Amino acid sequence: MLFTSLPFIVFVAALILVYYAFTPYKERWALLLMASLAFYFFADPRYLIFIGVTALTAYVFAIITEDYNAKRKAYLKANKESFDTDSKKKYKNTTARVTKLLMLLALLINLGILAVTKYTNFVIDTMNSWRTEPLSFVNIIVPMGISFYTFQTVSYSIDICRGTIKAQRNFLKFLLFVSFFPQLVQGPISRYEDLSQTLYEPKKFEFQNVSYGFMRILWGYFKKLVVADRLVIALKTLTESPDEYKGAYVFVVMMLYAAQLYCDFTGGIDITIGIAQMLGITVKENFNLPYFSKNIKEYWNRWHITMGTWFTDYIFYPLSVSPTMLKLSKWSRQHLGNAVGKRVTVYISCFAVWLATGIWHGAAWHFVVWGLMNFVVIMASQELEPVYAKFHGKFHLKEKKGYAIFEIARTFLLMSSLKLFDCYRDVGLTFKMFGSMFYTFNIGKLFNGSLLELGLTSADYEVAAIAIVFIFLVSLYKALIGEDIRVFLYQKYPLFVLVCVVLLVSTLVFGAYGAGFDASQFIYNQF
Amino acid sequence: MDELIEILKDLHSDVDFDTCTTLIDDKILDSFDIVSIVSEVNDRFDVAIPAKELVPENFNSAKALWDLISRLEED
Amino acid sequence: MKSMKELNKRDVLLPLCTIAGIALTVVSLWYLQRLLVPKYQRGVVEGSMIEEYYDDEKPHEVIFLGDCEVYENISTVALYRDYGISSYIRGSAQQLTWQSYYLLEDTLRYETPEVVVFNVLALKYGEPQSESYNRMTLDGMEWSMSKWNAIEASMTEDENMIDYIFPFLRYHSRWSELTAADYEHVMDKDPVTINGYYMRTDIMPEAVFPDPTPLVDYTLPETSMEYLERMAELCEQNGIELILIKAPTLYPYWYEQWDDQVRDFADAHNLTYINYIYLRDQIGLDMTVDTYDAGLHLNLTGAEKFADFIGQYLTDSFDLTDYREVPEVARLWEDDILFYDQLRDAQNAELAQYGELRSWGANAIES
Amino acid sequence: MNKKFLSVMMASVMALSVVACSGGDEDTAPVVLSGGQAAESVSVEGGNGAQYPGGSAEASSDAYVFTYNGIVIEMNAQADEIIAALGGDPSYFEAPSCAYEGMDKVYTYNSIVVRSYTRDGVDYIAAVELKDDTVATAEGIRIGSTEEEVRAAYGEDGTEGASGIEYTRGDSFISFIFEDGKVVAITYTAIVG
Repeated sequence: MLFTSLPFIVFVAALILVYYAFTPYKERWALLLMASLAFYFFADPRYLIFIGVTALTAYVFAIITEDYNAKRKAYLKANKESFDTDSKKKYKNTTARVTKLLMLLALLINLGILAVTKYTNFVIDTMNSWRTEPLSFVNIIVPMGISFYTFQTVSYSIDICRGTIKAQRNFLKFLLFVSFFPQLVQGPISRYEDLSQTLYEPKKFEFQNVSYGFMRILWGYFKKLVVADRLVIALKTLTESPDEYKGAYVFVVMMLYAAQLYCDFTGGIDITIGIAQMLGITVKENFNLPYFSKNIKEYWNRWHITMGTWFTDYIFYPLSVSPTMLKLSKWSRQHLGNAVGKRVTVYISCFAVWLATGIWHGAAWHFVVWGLMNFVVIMASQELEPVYAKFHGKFHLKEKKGYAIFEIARTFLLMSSLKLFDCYRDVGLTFKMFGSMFYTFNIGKLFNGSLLELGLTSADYEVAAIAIVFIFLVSLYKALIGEDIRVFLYQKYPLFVLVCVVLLVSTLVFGAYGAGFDASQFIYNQF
Repeated sequence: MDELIEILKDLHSDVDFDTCTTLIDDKILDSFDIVSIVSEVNDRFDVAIPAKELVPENFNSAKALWDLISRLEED
Repeated sequence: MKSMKELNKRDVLLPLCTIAGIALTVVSLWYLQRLLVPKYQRGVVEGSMIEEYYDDEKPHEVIFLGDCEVYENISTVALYRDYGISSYIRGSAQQLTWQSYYLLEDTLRYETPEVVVFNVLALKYGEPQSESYNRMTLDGMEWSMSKWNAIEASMTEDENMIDYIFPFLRYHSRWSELTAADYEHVMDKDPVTINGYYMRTDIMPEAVFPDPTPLVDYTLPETSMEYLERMAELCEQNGIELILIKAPTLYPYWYEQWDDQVRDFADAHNLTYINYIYLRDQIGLDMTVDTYDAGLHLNLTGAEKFADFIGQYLTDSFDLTDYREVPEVARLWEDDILFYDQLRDAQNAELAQYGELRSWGANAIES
Repeated sequence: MNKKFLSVMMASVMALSVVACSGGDEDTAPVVLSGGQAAESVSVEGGNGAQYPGGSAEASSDAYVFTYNGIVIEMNAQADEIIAALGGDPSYFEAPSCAYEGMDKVYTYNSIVVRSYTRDGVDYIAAVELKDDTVATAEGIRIGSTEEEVRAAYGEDGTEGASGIEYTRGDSFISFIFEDGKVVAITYTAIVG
């Protein structure tokens, strides 16, 4: 189900009404669970089996692990005297090993389901490229949001193994954590320790919370409907006939897609977090003004944050601090010199992270290459840092205000170029199109009215441009003042209401929806 | 402790690690730095910091990091 | 203490502003909806026809149902002027049989006529045809179960009920193509018909029509015949005489096989069916002067001749009131006659000046 | 073990990406934009109520086509080029539909009649009728052929009507009218979605 579909909007409105008007405070989580299961059921009843199995696996293994650990610990405590330091260590190690084994088993099952549903056809397709007799594709359903909820359960299982969280003993409550419906469409990937704080005992009705949430939802719809769904029309035209639209058009694609993806993705997250906030639940932020980043690393700390931290916490760190890697690091420093040796582990871990990130984004090679390109760019900028430092030592550009803007623009252009993989969806083609920007000179074409033949009228471009400027100004406010503009507006409540009305009405009028505009799917829908 | 500060200084010579308590929160140390620190600490103190300890609370200040190392040494 | 007071002030302010915000939203959306829906005032005026009925205060003893074969071919004013018949044409572009049925239901909510005349051409359509025609017929209907059912029966695959309930949702993207007429007619619209009759005074002689395409199957669709059946039942229940007619125009082609089926239906249900194609001479139609679009539809002279012919039949066959003798109704009709004559004179003046109509018809379609 | 695993993985990834790159060109045009999810087809017109669903210009490849004097006539294909190519001096008739929602045009040639319809200002082929036995369908059926010949050429899976049979393929259908077991009329008709 899409955020922009009418049934979804009605569903959420009805839920909020029932939630506050007819549901006792203590039972509100149960209503959320029912709503989430209903959401899934109406999308496709078979999805329930998948999400149920995944949740049950993580739930059961967590309890077994925790009970086992508690029992071992209690035994150790009770028989303190009979252990010396060595045997105590040994006993503890056995506990840790079994715990780890249990975790791996849980991960195997849940990541296995994800792998089979999402990647079987990808593997077959890849194999077919060298097989003489092509294998036929299998018809597997890909449950909505499987990547999101699988990652949530994986982090839960790992955290249980690490002992940093307490297991949820109520299966239904745990199921709610896994299936909480607003985040099944586009994320974010919540951690149990974060979400559980408000999920089971949400805040009571608070006017401010509900107002903030409501405005946030409107803001999300505004971005999505007025900008993203409008620009997607021109983007489709441009990317479906790459031979026709080369050179300067590729730059147009870059710019349009940067705006489209940003509005679509952050808009979706706004809707998710807004709904949660209206329900009194706090969901972690997923974006922090990514286009104001001054370098790639910073960009990835600000874009799709919950995914980035997930990969850092559960792949990058464990891999780089694993005994094997530490040994490797030591060895390479001894044999390859300090400068190279220090980098080896980081490089390998980072490579693994970006490979995984690429694959996570979609079962296709262009995503893998996209991920690895990110790896290359990050490593390159890491390596160039000393060069930069030298440069800045000489020229003192860094203190100049304009330099920050240059850095922001550079990062934005770099990241937008990488996004071309997602536009053209083919590795070879993407390189070809990117190259054409430099050898096909047709800038003049952009000004002879050909942009009006992409499916958008000049009025469409005007509306999108005004909306983008508006979105930029709101972002700028946050960047400069350091505070959400809602805080300011809420203090002047009549203004707050007025802004809501303007947002609602202008989204309804200027939104690209309904006959003439088929609502396009959210980008991260089947991730 | 001094040795630890030395490790940190190697990474960022321009930071006052004795007083700073927001190394992570202010994004002074990034994930690459943390991995470097872990591997240096492993070398010099023979202490393996497991992944589960790689949380902001343990890396926000040199003091916190030192406490972590001491705690792990005891185990 | 001061903060306490402020808190109280805010306690009042918040709900008050919220309610004001909701009210503001509703009012602006209501206004914008009126602004954004197409006005059908010039050129394509067919979308205005259905709603004009509700403004007419006169009683109507004869109701015509059907597509352009009724609303362009029968002069309601001629029927009144010559026979005192007060009639209304509930016609619309490509009105489908179920739409005619529900329009009849809708009409019965306001009055019960003596005679209902249904033009049979639309029987050939068994399925919804196009959204734009649907809109022109359905948007103008007042809300009732009949409208709901009419929409349900008419929607093409890509249409939604919600878009009919809130036409705003369907027309919002017109914001970039609004014309002066849209702003001018937000609140009230000019009449485009006289009791449902759409006048044209220009002349284009009837052409030679291409031969009809033979069909594999001449059976009229079940759906439309079913609604015809329901129409007959509804008329019977309400003591209304239902008359089936085929207008005297030759294109689109009306196959003999269809004619036979309608005749059989009329016989079986004891109804009158008159195919005026066979009566063109008796009507006195001269298709070199009585049509404005090469024979597809009649112009004013044709529509008056046809009205005269039908009027004679209606007067002879049924006991209809001569409303010329009913002062309060006659007074209202006088206004219509005035408008009718003015419209005719205006069109004729344009014809004299330019040789063609510029403010009506295809030339008046603004982009 | 980790290291070995990684290097194997790295090598295979590189190998595969080369495969993927070289195979890239055959994978024709990218179809969708947003994520792994197919975006619905987006039709563009703002629409003031006068919007037609579809009205696609391309005939599906397997649809029946008719060839007249070497000119291929496809249903739902743009009409102006075909009419120009057919040349000659057909007798012409046009009929606006109610409320000017389009214009139906009829071109009558010696042996065929071509009809077109209008969508958004563009004419498309609506139908072709075969008038005499000097022309035949691509499958060799002409006026005067027998019902058996039609069934032999087109199969048994047509839709039977009281006076003939219809075969649908792609976005058009062909219909044959029989009288006394002989074909008396042949028409190709576009299915306008």
